[in-house]
Amino acid sequence: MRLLLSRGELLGLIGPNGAGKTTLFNVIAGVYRPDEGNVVFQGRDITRLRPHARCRLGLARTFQLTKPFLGLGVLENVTLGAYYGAKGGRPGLGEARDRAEDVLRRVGLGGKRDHLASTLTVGERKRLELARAVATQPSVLLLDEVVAGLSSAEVGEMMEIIRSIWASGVTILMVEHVMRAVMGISQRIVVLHQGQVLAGGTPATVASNPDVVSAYLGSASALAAPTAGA
Amino acid sequence: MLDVRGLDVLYGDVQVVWDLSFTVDAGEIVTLLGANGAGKSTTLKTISGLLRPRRGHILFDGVSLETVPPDRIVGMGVLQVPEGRRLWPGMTVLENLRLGAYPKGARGEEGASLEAVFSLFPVLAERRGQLAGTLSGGEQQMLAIGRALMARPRLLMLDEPSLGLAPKVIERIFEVIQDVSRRGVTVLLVEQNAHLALSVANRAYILETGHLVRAGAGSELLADADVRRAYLGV
Amino acid sequence: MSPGLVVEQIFNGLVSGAIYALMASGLSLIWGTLKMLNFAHGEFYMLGGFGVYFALLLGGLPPLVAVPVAMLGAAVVGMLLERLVIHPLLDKPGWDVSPIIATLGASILLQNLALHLWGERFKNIPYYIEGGVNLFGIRMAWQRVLIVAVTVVVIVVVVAALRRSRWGMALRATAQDRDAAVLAGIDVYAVYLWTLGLTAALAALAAAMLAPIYSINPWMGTALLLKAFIVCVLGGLGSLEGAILGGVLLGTTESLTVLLWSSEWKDVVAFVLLILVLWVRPAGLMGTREW
Amino acid sequence: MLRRALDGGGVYLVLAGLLALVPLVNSDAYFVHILTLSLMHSALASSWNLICGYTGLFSFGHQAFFGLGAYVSSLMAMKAGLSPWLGLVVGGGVAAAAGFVIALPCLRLRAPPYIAIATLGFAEICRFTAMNLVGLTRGELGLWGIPEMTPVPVPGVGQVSFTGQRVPYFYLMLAIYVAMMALLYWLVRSPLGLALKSVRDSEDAAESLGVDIVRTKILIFVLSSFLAGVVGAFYAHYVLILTPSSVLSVGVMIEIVAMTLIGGLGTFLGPTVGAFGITLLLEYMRVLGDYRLLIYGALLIAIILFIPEGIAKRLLPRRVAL
Repeated sequence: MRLLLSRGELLGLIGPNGAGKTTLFNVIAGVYRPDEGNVVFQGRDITRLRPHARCRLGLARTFQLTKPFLGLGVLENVTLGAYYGAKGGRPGLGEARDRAEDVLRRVGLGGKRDHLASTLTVGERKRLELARAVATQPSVLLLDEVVAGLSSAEVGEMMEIIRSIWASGVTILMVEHVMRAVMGISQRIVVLHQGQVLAGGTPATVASNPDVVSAYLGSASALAAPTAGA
Repeated sequence: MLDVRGLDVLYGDVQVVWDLSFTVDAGEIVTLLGANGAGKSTTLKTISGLLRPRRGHILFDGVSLETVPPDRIVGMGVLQVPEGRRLWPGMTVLENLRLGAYPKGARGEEGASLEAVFSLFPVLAERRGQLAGTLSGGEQQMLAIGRALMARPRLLMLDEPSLGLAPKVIERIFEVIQDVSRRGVTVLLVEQNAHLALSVANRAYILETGHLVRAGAGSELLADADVRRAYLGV
Repeated sequence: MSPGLVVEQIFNGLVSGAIYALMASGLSLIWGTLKMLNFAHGEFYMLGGFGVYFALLLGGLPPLVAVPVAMLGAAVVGMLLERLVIHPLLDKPGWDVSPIIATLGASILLQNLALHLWGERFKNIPYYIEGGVNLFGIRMAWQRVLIVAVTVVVIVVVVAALRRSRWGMALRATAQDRDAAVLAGIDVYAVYLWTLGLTAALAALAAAMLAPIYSINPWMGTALLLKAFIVCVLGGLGSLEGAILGGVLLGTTESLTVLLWSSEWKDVVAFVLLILVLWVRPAGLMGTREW
Repeated sequence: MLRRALDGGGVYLVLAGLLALVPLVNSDAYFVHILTLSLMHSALASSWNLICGYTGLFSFGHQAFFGLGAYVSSLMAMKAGLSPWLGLVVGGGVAAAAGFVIALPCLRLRAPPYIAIATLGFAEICRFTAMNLVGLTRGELGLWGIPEMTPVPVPGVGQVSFTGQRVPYFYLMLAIYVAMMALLYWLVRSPLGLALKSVRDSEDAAESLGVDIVRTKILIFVLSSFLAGVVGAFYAHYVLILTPSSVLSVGVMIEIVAMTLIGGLGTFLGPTVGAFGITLLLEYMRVLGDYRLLIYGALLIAIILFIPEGIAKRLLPRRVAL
């Protein structure tokens, strides 16, 4: 499989359950090593780099099930990212904290900076997760189901935040189940099915692609079609 | 038979089901549809007692299930075939099936149930001594269904039975589901493959990010724009 | 060094290996089902020793009755431990660590309770069978032969019960996939309870068999518990076959160390082995959960 | 003003100052001895709290580093004539090196029970080695004849001798304790402190945000071991006799765990609260003294069942407790 993410893009990666999205995501983020093939980032082969090194190169990620540092304050959570994950050299602690406060305001958590992360609601945790990743000043941001479990209103807010991060020049790859969100925001969509790229293109072309429709809805023809793998 | 009212469920600390109500009558095949992440599996887990609702009621034959221990819920005849089969990979096919008859009410009829399951899935009889972990995906799904049938279910809940299977196998699984239904078992089916599910279901409910958005008879939903929206967001 | 001496030492290694296997299989069963380390397991062993002592000498029971009585007593304590100390911690955050601390507390408590109740004087019981056999110039005490024989029989019975009985299958099912077990109508909390009872009885049996050779005292479980941990890690935590294999392996390694080097350093060799295995192959020799 | 001083760690200085005054009020040798022991336990438990409470690595072999510090410093003083003052540092240094060695296999282990077994195994190796090297350590007979701390000039007081004295040892222990707590205070508030807590709360997330968890874990094993080694060296030159079971046995670890847990794992003052509480309780209630291990056992169960967060978090305001 080959997936190319260009600078400045906002790419949505979708596919039915078991399509291999999460596996692909983890390979890019450095959690798994691929059996074959390479991950190339800005012309550099990073296949063998550990996650922290990828982060320092400018490749940040969020987790589907949020993993906040529960024993730390909200500001501390984000400061950690701003301090340790910063692309290029390590900033001073003061500078990192300023950057963290700035990012917290951008995701609408400014008022919660002194709260313990364990006291946050789900929606707030999702935004904290995002803020931590953004604070590392990534050139590429990997978002793993960032709106899963949010109410409709929260989904809308989150989409606005992501749009503004993208507008500030960050390339974004998002894996997403909530179609309304991913279709509404992505520039380009790639559909995975059974470990392979099934289709790609703008949200509108993908949604009207008959292969995609049958992969999602299933159909009488899909029953007869000789699909790969079982 | 099954009456779910105003269910709110949190998974970890993520709310995935919001104010969900639906019913399943005796003898029906009812399906819950929706893209992944819509809250279907969570709903099944809550009915089985693996998760507890934050709010709302689950009534089975008028008995409230929210505080009944999960093994007793199974004893009442509410069986779930979980997503991803969840077999015991280090046990043989026969052992998996025999343990299916673990509920007290089903123990006495273990022999008869076994025969019934083997007649439904002859391949399982052939592979009875093989470890479950070494079966193909389709055989594993058959074993998972067979295991649930060993418990003499009254309500059979299937979570994504078609997941990752070849079309031929899927076809076979859905024939079995209809067969089981004809033998008097009520079926609650969770599926991503909407065409398939709607083709066998009497009624369907459509979930979108944990909310109920549509309910109706199977066939009429197939052509519905809401269904497409729930899955594809357009 | 005569070949007879080597064989004799290997046989002695098998004797301690059998005891290690009994202890370690209990720890492994608990790890398999509950995913916890039981630091009070050595105290089941200690209670088994005192149980058989009292049943034998004070109760005047014959060994054939005294040993099962001791096992039963330990099983009751094990089940009480599960209900009172472990059960309240289940399904709560911190399960990685909380049962370690709780069972460690129970271990100290039981050990010192025994000390206060029964004193620190070492107690001895007579061999169940006196004498020995001389095979091709190799001396083997009947008591040691008995240990190996009983252990082999008991382990075969336990493995058969786990394989064939409904209860045993429920236990394996719980270990392999707890949620699936629940969905099949298995009361996993009952499984946990019986697992503690069974493993306590196995530990008590180990003590009852070994008591005529070593003496009985409140601390007798501590050193053996650590050995049993080594055995579990060698064999792979959660693997019953691994526990048996690991037990024999450790027992013979220790004997050979005694033979080739010195008895003082056999424990050091054992713990070095532990760390090397953890370093090179953390899953152990048979690090699967299939048993 | 006051609030600011409290936030800035002033409260700890005030507490330390009050402790420093205690021997002036009551210089009873036994009483001072108990205070010294309490401080020593506080320091030891705090060093374990760094690795377990702050970094989340469930080390169960801390006694190894305590014992190593004690034996190394004693033997260096006895066999090589090394000054006990240097022994404090050398003992700590050897313990730190041992911490580095045991950190390596632990890096691959993520499950706390595995880390517990690995570290416990290492501690047992140390114990058996000390028992077996009879020519060097006299084994369980006990290493005696350990030199006391040598006299040291103190400005304003003159030459201070430690021979047969309790009070100077108390002040030395207090100085070690204060220095160590100052280091910890600074550490847990520094970026490294953030990194430690992030490893504790989620290794995956920490790694994804640029924290090198391998380096962090090794560093904290080394530092925590060093501190335990220093405390061990002090202990050796204070009680003047060592046996493997008094400094290298699981019993030492159990005391550390009980004290830290009752005070509050991962809280700054928790280990101190627990150490003083338990030490004073057991020494002053003689009746209880006979049952001390029984009490440890019951305490561990009671804490884990009823107050898993420890008492420091309940009794002290959050800012002080953390």
